[in-house]
Amino acid sequence: MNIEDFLSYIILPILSTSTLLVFIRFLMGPSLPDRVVALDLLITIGISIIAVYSMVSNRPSFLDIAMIFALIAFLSTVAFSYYLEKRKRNE
Amino acid sequence: MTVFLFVILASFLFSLLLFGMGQKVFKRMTWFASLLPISLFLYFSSFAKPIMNGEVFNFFTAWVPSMSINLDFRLDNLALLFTLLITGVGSIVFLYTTQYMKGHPKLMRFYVFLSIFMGAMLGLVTSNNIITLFIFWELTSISSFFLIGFNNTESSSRKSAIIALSITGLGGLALLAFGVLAGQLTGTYSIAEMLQSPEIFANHEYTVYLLIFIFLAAFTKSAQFPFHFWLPGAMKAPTPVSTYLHSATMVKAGIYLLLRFTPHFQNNSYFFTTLLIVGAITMLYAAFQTLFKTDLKGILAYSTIGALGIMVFLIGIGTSASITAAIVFIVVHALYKASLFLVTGTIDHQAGTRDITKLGGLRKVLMPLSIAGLIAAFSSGGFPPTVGFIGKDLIYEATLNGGLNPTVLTTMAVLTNILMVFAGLLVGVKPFTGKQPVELGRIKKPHFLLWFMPMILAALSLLFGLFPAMVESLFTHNITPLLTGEASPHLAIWHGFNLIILLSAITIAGGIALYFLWKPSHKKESSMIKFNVWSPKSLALKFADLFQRLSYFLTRTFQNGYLRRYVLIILVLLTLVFGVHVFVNPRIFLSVKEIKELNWNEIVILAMMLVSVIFTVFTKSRLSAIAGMGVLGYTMCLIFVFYGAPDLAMTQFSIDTLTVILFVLVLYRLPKYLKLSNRTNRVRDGIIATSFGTFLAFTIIEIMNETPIKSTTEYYAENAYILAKGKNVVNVILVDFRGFDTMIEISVLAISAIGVFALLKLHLKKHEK
Amino acid sequence: MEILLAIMTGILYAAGIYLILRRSLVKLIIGIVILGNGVNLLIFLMGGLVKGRPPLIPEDGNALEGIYADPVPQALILTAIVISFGLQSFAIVLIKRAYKVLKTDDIDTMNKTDDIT
Amino acid sequence: MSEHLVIYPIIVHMLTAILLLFFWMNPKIQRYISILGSAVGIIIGILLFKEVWTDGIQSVQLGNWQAPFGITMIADTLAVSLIVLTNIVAFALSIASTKNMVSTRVKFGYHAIFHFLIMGLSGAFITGDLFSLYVWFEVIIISSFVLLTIGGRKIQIEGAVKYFTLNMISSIIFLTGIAMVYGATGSLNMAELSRIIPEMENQGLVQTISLVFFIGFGVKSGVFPLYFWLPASYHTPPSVVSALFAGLLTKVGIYAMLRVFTLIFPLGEMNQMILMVIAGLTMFFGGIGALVQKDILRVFSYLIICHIGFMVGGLSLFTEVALVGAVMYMFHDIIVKATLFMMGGVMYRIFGTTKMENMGGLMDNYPKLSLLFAIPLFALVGIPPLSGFWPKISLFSASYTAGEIAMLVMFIFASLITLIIVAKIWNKAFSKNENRIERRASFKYFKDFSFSEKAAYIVPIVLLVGVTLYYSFFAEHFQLVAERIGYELMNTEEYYNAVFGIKEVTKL
Amino acid sequence: MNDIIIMIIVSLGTLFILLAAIGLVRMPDLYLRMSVTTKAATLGVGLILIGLALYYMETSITTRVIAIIVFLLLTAPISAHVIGRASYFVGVPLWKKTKIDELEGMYNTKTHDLMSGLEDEEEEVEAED
Amino acid sequence: MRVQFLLNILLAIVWVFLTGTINATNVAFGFILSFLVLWLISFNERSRKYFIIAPRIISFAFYFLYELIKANLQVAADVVTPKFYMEPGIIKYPLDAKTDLEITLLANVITLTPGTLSLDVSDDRKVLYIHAMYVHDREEFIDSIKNGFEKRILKILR
Amino acid sequence: MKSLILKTVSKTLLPLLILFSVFVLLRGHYLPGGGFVGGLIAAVAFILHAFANGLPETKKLLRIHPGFLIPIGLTIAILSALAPIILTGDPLMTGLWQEQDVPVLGKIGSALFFDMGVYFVVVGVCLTIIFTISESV
Ligand code: NA
Ligand code: NA
Repeated sequence: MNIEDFLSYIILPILSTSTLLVFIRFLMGPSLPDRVVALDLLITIGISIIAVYSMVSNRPSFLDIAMIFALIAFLSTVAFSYYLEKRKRNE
Repeated sequence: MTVFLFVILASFLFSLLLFGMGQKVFKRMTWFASLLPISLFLYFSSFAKPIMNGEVFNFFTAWVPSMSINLDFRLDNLALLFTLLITGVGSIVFLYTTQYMKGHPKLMRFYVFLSIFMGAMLGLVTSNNIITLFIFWELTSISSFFLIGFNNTESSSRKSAIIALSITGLGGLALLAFGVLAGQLTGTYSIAEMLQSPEIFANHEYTVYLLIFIFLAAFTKSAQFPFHFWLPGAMKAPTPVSTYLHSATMVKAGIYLLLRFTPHFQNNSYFFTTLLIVGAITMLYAAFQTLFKTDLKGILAYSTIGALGIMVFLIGIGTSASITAAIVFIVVHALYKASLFLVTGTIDHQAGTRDITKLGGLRKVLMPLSIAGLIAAFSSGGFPPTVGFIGKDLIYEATLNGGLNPTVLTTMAVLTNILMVFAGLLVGVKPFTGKQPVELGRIKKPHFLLWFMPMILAALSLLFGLFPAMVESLFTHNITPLLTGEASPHLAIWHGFNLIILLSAITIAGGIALYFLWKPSHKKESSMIKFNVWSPKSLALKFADLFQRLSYFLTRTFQNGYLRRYVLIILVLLTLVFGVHVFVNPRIFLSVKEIKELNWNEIVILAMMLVSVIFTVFTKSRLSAIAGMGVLGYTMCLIFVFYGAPDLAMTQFSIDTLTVILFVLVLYRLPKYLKLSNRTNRVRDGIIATSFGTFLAFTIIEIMNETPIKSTTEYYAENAYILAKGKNVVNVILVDFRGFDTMIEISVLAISAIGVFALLKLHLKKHEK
Repeated sequence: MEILLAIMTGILYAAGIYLILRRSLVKLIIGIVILGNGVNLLIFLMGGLVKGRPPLIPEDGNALEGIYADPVPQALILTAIVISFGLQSFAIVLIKRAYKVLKTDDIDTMNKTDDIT
Repeated sequence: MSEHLVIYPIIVHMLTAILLLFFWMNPKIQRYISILGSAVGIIIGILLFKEVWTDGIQSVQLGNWQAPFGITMIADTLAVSLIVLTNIVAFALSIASTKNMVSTRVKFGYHAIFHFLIMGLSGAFITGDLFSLYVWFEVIIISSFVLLTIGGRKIQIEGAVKYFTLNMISSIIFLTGIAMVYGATGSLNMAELSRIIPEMENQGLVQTISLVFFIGFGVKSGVFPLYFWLPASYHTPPSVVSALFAGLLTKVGIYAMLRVFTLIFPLGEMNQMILMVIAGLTMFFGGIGALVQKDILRVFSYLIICHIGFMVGGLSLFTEVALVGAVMYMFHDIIVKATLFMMGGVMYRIFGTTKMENMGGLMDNYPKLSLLFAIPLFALVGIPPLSGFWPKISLFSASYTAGEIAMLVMFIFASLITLIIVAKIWNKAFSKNENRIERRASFKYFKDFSFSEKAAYIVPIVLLVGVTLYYSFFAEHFQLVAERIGYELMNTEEYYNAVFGIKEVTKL
Repeated sequence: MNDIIIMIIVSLGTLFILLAAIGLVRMPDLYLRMSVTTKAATLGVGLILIGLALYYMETSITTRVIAIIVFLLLTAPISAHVIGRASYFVGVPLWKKTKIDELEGMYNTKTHDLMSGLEDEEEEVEAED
Repeated sequence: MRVQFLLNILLAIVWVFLTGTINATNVAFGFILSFLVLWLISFNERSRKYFIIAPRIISFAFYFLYELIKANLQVAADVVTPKFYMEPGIIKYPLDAKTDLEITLLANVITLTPGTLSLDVSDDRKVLYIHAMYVHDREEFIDSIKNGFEKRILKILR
Repeated sequence: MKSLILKTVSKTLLPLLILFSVFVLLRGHYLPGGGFVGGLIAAVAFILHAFANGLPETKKLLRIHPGFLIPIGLTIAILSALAPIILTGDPLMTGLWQEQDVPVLGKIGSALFFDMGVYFVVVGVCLTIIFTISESV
């Protein structure tokens, strides 16, 4: 088994499965922060998926997408937190 | 040519001149306005001689040649008759008005409208181009609208104006439809040239439309039953207007049109039969109505309708005798009716009332006027030796020799004429005879013009009666052959004792008897009101009201303010488009193979996508919905990653993040989540959304089976680096191949930023709103 | 995958439509965003799916060779995404404004514009 | 330089807009720049028109990429005529904006967005690329959306929500159509599409896609039953803005229909039928809507819809003459509708209200103004020889040729109902005596205006009325242009050749 | 040889990610979930990225990998911190078996001030609602 | 000024890393670019010494890595086994770290280590609230951090 | 948000993110990226800063109103689009390229300037929108 096959037939499915698990948490909630955390983790896993996929398809440039993900993903988490606090204050 | 064009346009320019003078200057020289009709009358009179000798004058200037719409005027004898009537009666009315409306604050405006009207009328009767004719025709309707509504402070006159305009406007559009169709079929808009295609007017697939449209045009304008009702309403206008527009000239435009096209329809029996029937109904109906009116102008209005009915009826008989009768009757009617109107006007002006039941014994104060009234009434009744007598003779001659059923036709004519005698006497004689009611008080003597102008018209009635040859040589001699191809019968006041004379005598006797036996009263007038429910007017108004309510209902139903309903309609339409496509054109390309080839990653992505969509739709919290949207965007990113679109993944991801931030910043202000729409709505929307999605998916699958040649894509692949020096082809497309799209795209961004800024920061002060 | 994505597109449209038909302004905008995603996916599909071959010319090459994803739809989607972002951000702000002025985000109460007065 | 003239109408307004943004805080300078930009726009429009008129259809391949690889900008007679008219309206409205727009509005980018909007319109007329057309549409939507909401009063916001939603949906529909076209043909160049699509085997699909486009454009142009956003929003913004919208926005939808349904999806019998029914219903519902409204701006809004029916009707008949009629109507409608809404603005200033019930006495108190206003009003009705009359000849005659008497009847119906409505307006606002209603405090009435303020309100109207009169009395000029447009629309070879640089231009 | 190392590193990374995912599903409260995920996932991603750098063995890739890892190390704790703080603030409950909560009552709900409890006792803490 | 310069160099190095090309022009470009960036966002506050002592940093990195993996395994064991052995709690951790940077670095490192999560810093900067998975003994927990991360961080930064 | 930790990190991230955004901008013609994404990242940097330190701080940092970047960006873009008309008489948007490669950037062409225009507009737009919203309560 060469590395590309290993990556695409073993690693990627595991990562997908992880994604699915995280998504289940996203659906279950129960609170909004739970969902936000799940979303955050989804994106982190996404970075891994992209990295692995970059190797599978031999496209180093995919790494740049991962870079963008890493850079700005946390911003939506910050935004959600901001929302939660602000709303609390407004109540 | 230039001169003639100037003459036609003179009235419009003149009206502008008056408008420019302003009310103040004009007030001091009201006589100035009368220069227009008088000089025009003189101008047209100068054509009398050559035209009597059979000459025809053509004036042609190209206007919109690409549409063959030209300033094409043709002055033949028929046109001349009308131009003389228009300018002649016009002169009298203009002069009369200077005194009748003396000191009126809006006198200038009145003359402006009147001048426009005159110009329009002259253009109408001299146009040889059917479209140009229509243009002037519409202008008469519009100026009539302004003149009827001239007493703009009274709501009744405004209402009458709108009714008149609606009816004549409908006719106008019909005339346009007629003109365009005739032009289309004959290949020319020239009325004279249309004569060269007689078959079009006689028997063609579209002839029925030609008939419908010309009738609609003529009947509305000339107040034929059942369109007549606007005319009595039009009497809200000042009396000179009624005199001029609604008895002597404008209402005859329809008659003119019918006469003008008589030669064209020569071989079309439907044309004549319809005219006969409609004319007959109109004249009998209107004449009968005069019995129940107490307002002098009301009586005159109905007698005018009756007279118009008689003219249509005569044209409908379609013989040379009847046409001749019609032409003579036009002259007769114009003279006596204008005279009677002016008489009425003076009475009104001096006595302050037009109620026939309150008038009497005015001969002492208004002696000259009473003479004018008497002559006009006699002419109206066909008493010899007025020209009315000749007219009546000709009518009976026509009916007796009319093809269809002479007895019936003659009976109808006699009946109508008896009532016309009655009406004439009622207006022209009754106010002057008997005792003067006390309520009238002291009546001042009128200004010279106020009795002299009707007197001129009355005198002319007498003059033409005494010298019928004048009418013959001026008009009938040429016009009858022009319209029928046959010579006109000789006009004379005395043809010896015959059936016609007998009928005349019966008519006069009957009329006089009626005058003495039937006293008009308000009681009788109101007794007729209960029948009014079925009158065309009230039916039309009812229809209008119904239509208004229907409009309101439909507008409120469709434009009900509920955005969701609007959206729903659009989407239902779109669903239909795709649905019909799928059902009419089913091409299904589902293959199991594809499903088998799926790998786990793809299944996960699809599942996540699906579930996040469902989650976003059904979650009960706004923020969760937005988070769901985030997941959806994320799965889109993954798809873009897997299928070779890194730039897309990047952009989608960053935009999604920004969108989430935006939402979050805005949302914390909003109240708790929404009221839910009711179950029925949700089910309905669900069904629509689902079927839309389904049909769309089918269509997409179908499109994916097309195999387009992607020459553009190939070109980009080959040349992105070589010619555009970039290796990221998507970016090269964005900044080079299709770079301008990006330029515009950033403009869109710029605009939206400005918009956001303005929307949130701009707070107008109260006075700025 | 093509067919499943086509169906997915249909689902996205359906979801967007359903949300647009709700009474809340926020849902309406979310619906429009989802519809936008649907359109993007549609455009993407219309270019034909090619796995793992982005239209990037390799460092040592001068042209795209063999199989590659169609760059044109990608460029179109990019433009469309950006444009919808502009519009959406304005729309989101409009919600805010609407709520401030009208004190509600219930669309059904916004029906004064069409009164006959 | 002159071979680039084709894109200058866009560039002028783009540069003007950018320049205006630099003078963000200086309303005075902004006003001058705006007027100047519009004036230059007119000049360039006319120059381009001359060029197209003498040398035939002009095109430029942006980026110097030969068609169909780049974006083609192409000015045929239709496009260039619309450019000229658009710029004329823009010029008039720039003048109007000097006093009509309070300076706080100007400080928030009013003028810049105004010019972006004009740029968007010009771009939509000139582009030869389907996707570009979408992008231009978005420029139009977003700018109009901003103009609609600036200074948002309650009703303005409500209107904007409807306007936004429905226009956004229409964009999505349009984009869906574009995607489908690309999927089926692999091309976006309209000229190229005109050759590919008729060759396609699956014509059922073509039919469906064409209807998708129809619905997309239908919303923008305001046909039944897709027009609801229009009456909901057009009466809400300041009069200059609604004048701009009324004159130009819906026309862009019509333009797109004219272009797409002659070039890419020439109407077949089925679509002709559909368009005809829609046109009839549009005239009917627009007409009755206008009939029942009591607010003058709302009446005008519905009349816009009613008259859209004329243009769609003309298209649906799909003969050269009918297209001439539709185009003639479009020319007339652009000018007159803009004038009407300007007029509505003046009336609002005179009466302090737009409710017709509370108006009156214009004819007695402002006779000269009444004369001025009478012209667009009666032109709207098509009182001959005013501008609205001329298109009817072509439209009527095309109805006969196509054997569609029902269409003719609907034209007559729409004309008649317009006539009645205008007469009603005349009675209520002009001829009825003045309605003594309480004066609004903190409202600047027309009679309190300074001379320059009055001029800013009236001069644009005079200008536009001048154009109307020119159209009315020199209809021949417009007719010739329209005939050439009709020819070009029905014979797409010239368009194709111009795009692909084939130099055998057959002159009309 | 190199391949084997890469496979091991990537597998390890994947395992950590799987762990984080499982932890996210299993853990009883939000704070615990975050505790588990932030690090496991960061570690997992880091390992996979290192594997990637080894796979390509190019300077430009390696530098970028380092950049990403640095970014992640900078941002991951931020996310956890802000969301954890906000969650506590809005009252996301702790697991019932939580031993102590020394943060309780320290937040001022109006001003978002957080006390240390070590201030010179000046003001009274407003009672929570 | 000196700090700015150092920061400038640091950013230039990051640039070189990002682009992956090491040559004179690229370094120069990176330097100019980072200079511009710094000028654009120039910090007004007085900052302490940044990243001076490389060896300490490296040793810290390894310590951190060690802790990271150790804790990860511990948590992993708990996650995959059916029964939970954790005893979570929120601990008030008294800070020795004083500056923004010290506190932040400490907090982040704590967060990055599995099983612990920095929730917030009190406004007077005296206390860091930490959520921990395994609080067998409060004082012991505090000590482990005091002598572990905090000590090392302060060593680097002071 | 009143968080010391966030505040501190945001100050570190700001220059890093801006640097990164320039990087993404410059390489767009060869690899994924470009003015648009670059601009977004730069905007994100400032937005983060604003979240952490409050808007007034961020504005002070920026010195000019971000809205001002919009016309600047548009001007750069339109000038680079107009350049061929003015310089060589080619149609709008025609790519003009320098013959020789420039270090770091590769070939310099009008497309690069165009992308820079895009970058500025995007930064200006995103910041204007976000800042305006945050400011208006
Ligand atoms: Na366990
Ligand atoms: Na930790």
